[in-house]
Amino acid sequence: MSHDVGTWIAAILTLCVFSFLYRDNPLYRFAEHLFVGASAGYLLAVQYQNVLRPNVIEKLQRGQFLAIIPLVLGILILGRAWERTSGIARWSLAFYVGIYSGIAVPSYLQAQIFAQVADALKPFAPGWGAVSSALVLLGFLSVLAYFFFSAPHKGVHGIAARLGIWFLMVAFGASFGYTVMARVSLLIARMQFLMRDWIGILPGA
Amino acid sequence: MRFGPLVVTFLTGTTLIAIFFIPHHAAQETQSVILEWADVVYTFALILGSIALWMSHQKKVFQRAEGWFYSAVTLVALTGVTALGVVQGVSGTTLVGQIYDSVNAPLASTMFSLLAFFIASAAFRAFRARNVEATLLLVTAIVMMIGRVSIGEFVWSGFPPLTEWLLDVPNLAAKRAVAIGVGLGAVSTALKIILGIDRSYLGRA
Amino acid sequence: MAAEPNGFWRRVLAIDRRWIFVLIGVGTALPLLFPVNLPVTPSPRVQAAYNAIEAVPEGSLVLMSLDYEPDIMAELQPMSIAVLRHCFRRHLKPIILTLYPAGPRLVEMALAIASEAEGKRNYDDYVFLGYKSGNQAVVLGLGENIKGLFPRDFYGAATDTISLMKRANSFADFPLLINLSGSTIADYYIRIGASRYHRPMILGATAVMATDYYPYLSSGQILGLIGGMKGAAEYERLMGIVGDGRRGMDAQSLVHLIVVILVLLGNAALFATGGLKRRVGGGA
Amino acid sequence: MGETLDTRWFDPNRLNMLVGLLLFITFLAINIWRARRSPDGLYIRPIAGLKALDEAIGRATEMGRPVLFIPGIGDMSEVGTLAAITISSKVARRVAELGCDLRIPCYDPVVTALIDGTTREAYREANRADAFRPGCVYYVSATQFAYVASVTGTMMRDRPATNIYMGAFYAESLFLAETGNLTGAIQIAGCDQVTQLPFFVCSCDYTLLGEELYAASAYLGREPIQLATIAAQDWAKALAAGMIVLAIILSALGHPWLGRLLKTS
Repeated sequence: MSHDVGTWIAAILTLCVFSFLYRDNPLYRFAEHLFVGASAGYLLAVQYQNVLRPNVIEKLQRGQFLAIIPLVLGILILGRAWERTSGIARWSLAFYVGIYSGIAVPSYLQAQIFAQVADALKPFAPGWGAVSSALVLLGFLSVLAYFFFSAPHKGVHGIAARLGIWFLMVAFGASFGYTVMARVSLLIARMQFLMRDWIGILPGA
Repeated sequence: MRFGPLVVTFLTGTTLIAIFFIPHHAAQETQSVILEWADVVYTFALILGSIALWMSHQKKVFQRAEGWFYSAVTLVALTGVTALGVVQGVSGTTLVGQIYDSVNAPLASTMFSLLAFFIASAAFRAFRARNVEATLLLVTAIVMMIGRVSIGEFVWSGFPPLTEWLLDVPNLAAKRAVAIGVGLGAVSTALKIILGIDRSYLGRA
Repeated sequence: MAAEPNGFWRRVLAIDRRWIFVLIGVGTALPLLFPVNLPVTPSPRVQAAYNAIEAVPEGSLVLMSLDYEPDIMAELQPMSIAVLRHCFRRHLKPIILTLYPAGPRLVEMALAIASEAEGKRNYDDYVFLGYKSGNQAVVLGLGENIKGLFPRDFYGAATDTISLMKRANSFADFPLLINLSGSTIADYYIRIGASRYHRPMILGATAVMATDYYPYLSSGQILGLIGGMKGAAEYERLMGIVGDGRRGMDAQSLVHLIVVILVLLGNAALFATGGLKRRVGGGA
Repeated sequence: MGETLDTRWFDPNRLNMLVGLLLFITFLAINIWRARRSPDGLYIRPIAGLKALDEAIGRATEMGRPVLFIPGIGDMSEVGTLAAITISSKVARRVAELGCDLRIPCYDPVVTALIDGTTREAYREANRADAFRPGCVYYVSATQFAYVASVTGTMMRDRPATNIYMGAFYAESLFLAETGNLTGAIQIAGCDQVTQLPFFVCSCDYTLLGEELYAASAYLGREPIQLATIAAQDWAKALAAGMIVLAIILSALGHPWLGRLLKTS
């Protein structure tokens, strides 16, 4: 058995969460509420230390008064706390939404559209690889057909869309099967923590 | 009243799109300043949200509502961690760091590991060969699950290459088509907001 | 059975999911307690990562960025330990950093295990710079001035007084970058370290992420790729050591087998009870 | 090691993307013009999950149990979140009309503030401003699994009749959807993360796949201009598919120039 207080707390909380598998119960509820409070608090503290202090407080102390702009925008957001002032928060939200929409346009264009199209243009591999390349192209076009909204799924388009669904299902199966591995690894690690670090019946570190 | 915020969104949005195409250092510096401001706005939104969280739990405690004890747990954790983190900092050696290690971290990783159980029950329930689509999903998932662990190699040496093929061919085809569709959808959604076609985020559908 | 046709199979179909949970729990715990050590065959991608470290001249600096937090340490921590041990065995000098605030504790744990196993000492054989916030900005900074970015190491020593750091100024001074990452930070190292500064790089990622990085392998931007706990197990196998990666592999195999058997059983039950004949709409 | 400052006002390597963007804006303009000219002229195929959305809200009303809307754990940099906000306001409007209880737990604090505003507005538009319950849109925690813990707790204790997942989802997708499935709720999901779609497909009654999520946000509005954007996307898709096929044929014939045009930096 471990002699470390931190390990004991961690182990007990681990068991509290596992108890949810049986059913919802006071132990899980306790862990849940503790987690919400501790994580929300941690985030607040991290944002204070990493954003508010260096980017606003210290800048204002150094006389960099440009930092007043984000401060005002931030304070406007707090208007949402009361019904009467909630309208003023719109200004900062509009600013924020504008920024991220503006970033989204070129970044999706680059990473999702151009990069993928460019990748799709690779010439067919020789030999048997060509069959695979052709299948990739066929799958790509048929899935695209499924996502073509301007025409009903009838005739050739209907057949292509159906084939597209099949490709999607194979992709989903692959993702699912692949993810099992990652999730089981996480469970193994929790078991190792309980049986080795806490109880101490497993060897090695 | 809504015209102003729409202009703000339009201006910030178009500015950030433009910056993407302008490698000039002044443009890049402007972008980092704007992003820093956005971070401050986010922090204030976090403060707003955390105050609301605090108020709702405080109300439950004062009214002795059902489950008020749990709300008290959230309140104590939230207040304690925030105060400690703001005063002492949040790095590994501080008290908040230790709380993170023995409370937040094990709770997060145990919650995460519960997915191993859920993925099994979801597979059992949903993987039924009722039609072509479901059969494709289930067969691919089984091949992936068997093929990527030692036991798969043990049964048939062709399993690992088969899983690679599934990932490289049908999976790639479907993912690529979805990515392009999502990319275009994302670009047009963001453009709709910047151009003021979609104003629902300002509270008008 | 005759009195109640399909009674068994109906019960299988209606099984309480908690029995499945029990199976998974036992299936994970038993192999940990009673390992049979199923063989692990290294994949070409992991072998390539191993070879990349083998190819670095003895005594060279390598830059290691270990970017993950406790929630996914299961997949990446065994990898960090194995790769660190490999570097130590080859007498390379890792300069280590992390871009996650909760990362340093994990790095310290990995270093403690690896340095003890290979008999290495802080400052003589490695330097731990600690955590720096700023993600992409930090990776950009590593190409310019590392000591400016990290004026002090994790333990508070001024970096310009550490002898190993004398040679470490920017990406250019490292014949190999190692990034073990659970997030898009991997992209920054590939885009900036591997592509812009043309540094040889190996990547470790979670199993789910790994497939997304295959293209970089074929384009040569990364030399090797270690994916998830399985990848760590393969690496341990190459090193001839037993760590948490290999210890987990029996459980991994057994749980996968259990899930597959459950799915087959569910379908057999559906078939036996005639459920397959009912036409039910597709999942999508 | 001072790198010289970049003083160029345009990155020529990104010319192709600028052209692509302008082309797409042109597609948008043409289709908006088409939609204005004859509002019924644009055909957009129905999306199965959307009809179900209405029925699911209706069922919650009949059962007298709440509707739970989960806008994902994306922040504003993810477009799935923008779609989630639009859809949430339509759902809120419908909920207000039918008079059932709505709960929207949020992950991102900015998203919380935005959805709070749109939900109030939706109730006002349905002439049910009095029925809006402050606090029904609430911030939980911007920590992935703390958010999950709280939302699953809500599912187990308040037993919502309908769970709607719309937005950007990651590992939590399966956790939420399985818990919802356990409580017997009707579940409708929409998400633009390909890797998470299989879990929603397995555990939900209806799933909007990928960009169907964005299409849904346009479709729910039923405004011709919104639908026009879907048509514009289709044009762009057709163009992309055509170019890929053409480029592959050309490069097989020894002319790889089309592929080079699309390279970006």
